[in-house]
Amino acid sequence: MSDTPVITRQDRDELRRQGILLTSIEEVYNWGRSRSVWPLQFGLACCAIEMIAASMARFDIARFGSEVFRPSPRQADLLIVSGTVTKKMAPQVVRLWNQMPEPKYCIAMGACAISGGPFKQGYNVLKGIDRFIPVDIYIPGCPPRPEALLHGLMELQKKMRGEKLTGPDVPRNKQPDNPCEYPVPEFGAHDLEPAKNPDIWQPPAPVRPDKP
Amino acid sequence: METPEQIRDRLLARFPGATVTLVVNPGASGQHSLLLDPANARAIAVFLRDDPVLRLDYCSNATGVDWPEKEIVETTKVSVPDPAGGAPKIVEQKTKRIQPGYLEAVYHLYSMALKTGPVIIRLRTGNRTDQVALPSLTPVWRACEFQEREIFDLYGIVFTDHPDLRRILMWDEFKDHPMRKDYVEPDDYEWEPTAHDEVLVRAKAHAAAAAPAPVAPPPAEAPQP
Amino acid sequence: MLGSGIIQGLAVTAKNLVGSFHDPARFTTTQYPEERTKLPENYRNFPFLVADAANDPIGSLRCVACQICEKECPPQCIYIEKSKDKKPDAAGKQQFFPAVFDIDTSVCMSCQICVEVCPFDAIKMDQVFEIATPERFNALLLDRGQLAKPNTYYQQIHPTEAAEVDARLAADRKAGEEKAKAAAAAAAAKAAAAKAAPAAPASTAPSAPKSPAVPGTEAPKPPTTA
Amino acid sequence: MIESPSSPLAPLAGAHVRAVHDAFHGDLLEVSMGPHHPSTHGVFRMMVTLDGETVVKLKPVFGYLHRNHEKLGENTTYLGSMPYTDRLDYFCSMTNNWAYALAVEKLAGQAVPDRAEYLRVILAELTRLLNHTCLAGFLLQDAGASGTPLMYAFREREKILDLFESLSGSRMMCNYQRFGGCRVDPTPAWFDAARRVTEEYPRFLDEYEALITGNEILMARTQGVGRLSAALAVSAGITGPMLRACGVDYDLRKAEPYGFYSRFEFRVPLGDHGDTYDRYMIRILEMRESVKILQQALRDIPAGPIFDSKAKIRAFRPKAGEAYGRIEGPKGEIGFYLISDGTGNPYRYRIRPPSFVNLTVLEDMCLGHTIADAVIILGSIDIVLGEVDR
Repeated sequence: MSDTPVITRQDRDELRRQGILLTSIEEVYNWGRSRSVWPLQFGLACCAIEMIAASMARFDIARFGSEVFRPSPRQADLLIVSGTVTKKMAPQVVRLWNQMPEPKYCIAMGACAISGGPFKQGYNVLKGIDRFIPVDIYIPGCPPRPEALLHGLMELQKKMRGEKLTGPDVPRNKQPDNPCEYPVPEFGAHDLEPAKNPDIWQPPAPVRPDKP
Repeated sequence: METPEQIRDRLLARFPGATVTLVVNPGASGQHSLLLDPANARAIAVFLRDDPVLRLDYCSNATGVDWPEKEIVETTKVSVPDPAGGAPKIVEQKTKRIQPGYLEAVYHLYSMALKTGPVIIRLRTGNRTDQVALPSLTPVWRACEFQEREIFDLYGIVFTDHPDLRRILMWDEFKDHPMRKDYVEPDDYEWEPTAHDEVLVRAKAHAAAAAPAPVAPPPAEAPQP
Repeated sequence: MLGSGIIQGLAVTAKNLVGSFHDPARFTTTQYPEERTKLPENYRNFPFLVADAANDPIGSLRCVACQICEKECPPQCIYIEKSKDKKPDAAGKQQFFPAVFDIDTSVCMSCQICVEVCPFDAIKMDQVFEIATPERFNALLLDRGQLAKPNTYYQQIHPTEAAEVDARLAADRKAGEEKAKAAAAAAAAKAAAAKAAPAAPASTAPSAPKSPAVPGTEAPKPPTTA
Repeated sequence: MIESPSSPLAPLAGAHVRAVHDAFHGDLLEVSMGPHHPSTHGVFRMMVTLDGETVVKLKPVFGYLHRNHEKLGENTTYLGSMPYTDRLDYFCSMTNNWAYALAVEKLAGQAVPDRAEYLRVILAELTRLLNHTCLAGFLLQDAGASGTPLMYAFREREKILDLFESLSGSRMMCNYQRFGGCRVDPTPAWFDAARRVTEEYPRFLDEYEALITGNEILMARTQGVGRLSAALAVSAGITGPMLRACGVDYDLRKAEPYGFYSRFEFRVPLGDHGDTYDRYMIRILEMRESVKILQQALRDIPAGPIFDSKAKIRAFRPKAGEAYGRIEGPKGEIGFYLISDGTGNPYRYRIRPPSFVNLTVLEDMCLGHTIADAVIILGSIDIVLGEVDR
């Protein structure tokens, strides 16, 4: 299959305007997936309350097809890391992530899940869940409003709709070297061992223009 | 309700061998406390709980405090040597002494029956390394059960006769006592976008620790910019 | 009767279900992307920097890089670098400005302490919350350019507060100008006195009335020392 | 396949089940519930030893949300800890703020203006409404009433959160109290909105009670489940609605009236069985009392400053000393123990977390009950992990 499709998205949109519905398996597949993202019922801290609020009547995440919070990771597509991940909790989060079937996605909700947030100086706080599992969407805020979570979910849906079924830029879950299982850290004498997964956590060096 | 002084006097009368010291709180709250000696602490606690006047049946808060060893340079300004007949002179005398460190357990006691309180009692360990045992007050007040476990976890005070003394907040394999003042945090620093001075220092230290060979020369220079 | 409690409960549910079709009080859902709840004026999410001129936000920041917010920020998510040179602020006063002003939104906890401690009303809380992003390392650090927003925007999102701030700033500016004027007058009087002194020590009194004419030329000078 | 071994007339099915049970009896099963478990209210973990379905041993495991709050508090300024207290018990940021402000005010000997005291009472009682409402929803969720009661609870929660948001700027993390007063003066429109919410709240409570209180399933699940004796409750330092459900009359608002609580007329509801149903009912009754306090406070609030003019926001350095301040939070007694050494940071910053201490008796309450009851007993304690683990 060539990289440049014969019929582009613009063509398709134009045809749709003319009343001809043309679609591809890819589009139908992604449409179906993106509109029934089942999150894992998994709350960690303060943001979890806003996540629950998002699933309640006022914000109603059901309008996005994501109201089915699954208690079991085996039935979930989306891990919303909602709150501070402590070092004591990190192995469990990675284990849950490993148990989720591909294709799976991860939203880091709130400052703590992204980087440790306000608690980042704490000795038991993991400075960002992306040290151990790949994160698709980051929602900053402390905590983000439920609307912000919905916005993050829409961003995720957008990302899912843009995914290719074939070709070199297929999503993570279709890449041949995708590790379905990520290494679970273990409790050490002073810290987690390892403290990060270097395969997915490659931060840039902190730089300051004048003082390198 | 009795003042801490009255309680102290009564305790001293009741427990002749015990040492009970009043620790004066200079702050605005005026919550003075009683320092008990560990040997008699359990008996005194039972007395405080059952005494009909005090009836301190409720231990609200139990916590640890770390007082590390510190060098105190005392400038005793008030030393007033009186030259014979002359006006008193104020001379500054500097005395250096090392105050030994200790760990402290503080209990805030109230009476639910009489709705009075607080009576604050403190226990101190011998030092911060090997004499860290204190009698557990969990048999007296069940409320101390988890709080003493927490003190054990975070401060390293070993409570003898505690029914279930394990780490509570950190994992069992953990070795340190993180709430102590001299606790060194693990180096899990990789990246932080705000380039504060301490951030850069830590980044440098982390890079040095992560890759000792190539970054070995730079740590020689002072990291503080 | 056994079961009456359950039936009663079901009646409540039924009432709410039916009610949600005609009673707006019972229909609570906000259809978010299309319909938005009006954010209250006080709502805060992340800080932004107030700029006086809408056409040149970075150049007209109120911030004078005093770094108080950086020190007070509980999670240490602000990073400021003071400029080496000074430039005039809105009042024409020579001030430092932030050469670098970064806020790490991946750490910020929206506590508003930076706003409270800022003596210059230069940092305020923004209300934009739709900032979810797939980017980790580049998108979450807001720099000076992203943070600078004009005062008109501030007036738009926090109208009451902005009006107070504007009034206060105007009053301050006026007081400052008057003070500067007075200081200039005093300085001029002194200068005139000094000038007059060597010439004719006795004629200091006549030279004093001359001074009010001078400030116009000398006014910009005193504030540089302030 | 289970077949009755002899004639169908004999009542043997039961005997057969009995035999199967006896064969397994004595084999204890250890189950780890949590830290990821839908009914543990966050990342709480219980190591439960079961005999059949009966709990014979239960050990709570903490620390999965240990965010080192106390260490951070010792490394930051007095003011800097205030937003962190919001994140302790993230349902009740206003009362956490108040407890901390109270402790610091005790430490520094600061006065609070009258209007601020009234505001604190108003906000604390709104928080109590909010917390108890959510608890009632979550408790029912734990009992198996999936969704519906929680939806009702969160519908009301949003109304109170709107009040908090329009006042303090944030739905959950209010960061509103300051040492010596409050941060923002509410507008008359805010008071109108607060009055409206207060007026409507009894209607919601009636609706909620009609929905669930008389429900036979709820009664069967909760009455007589998780009994706690008054003596044990006092010894174990249980506070808040849990203590009062055992019949112990100890409410700090009455016992040690902080703020302006002595000015308001309200009653302290007490239970007499100390079981899960009592704990649920105490909260419903407390909400009705809170509405009464709110009505009085909103009626009587005086005009005036909300912040003590002598108080300092920046460079706040109380002189050396220590103070323990506590208030009656919605979950129980929340206290702050501060030691100052005269610098800008507290030397020791300790939080007395109510739900952490309340968990002391979890095992005592669960023993002999089934594992499903353990879930609902845990729900009735009303824990929030941010506060349990800090």
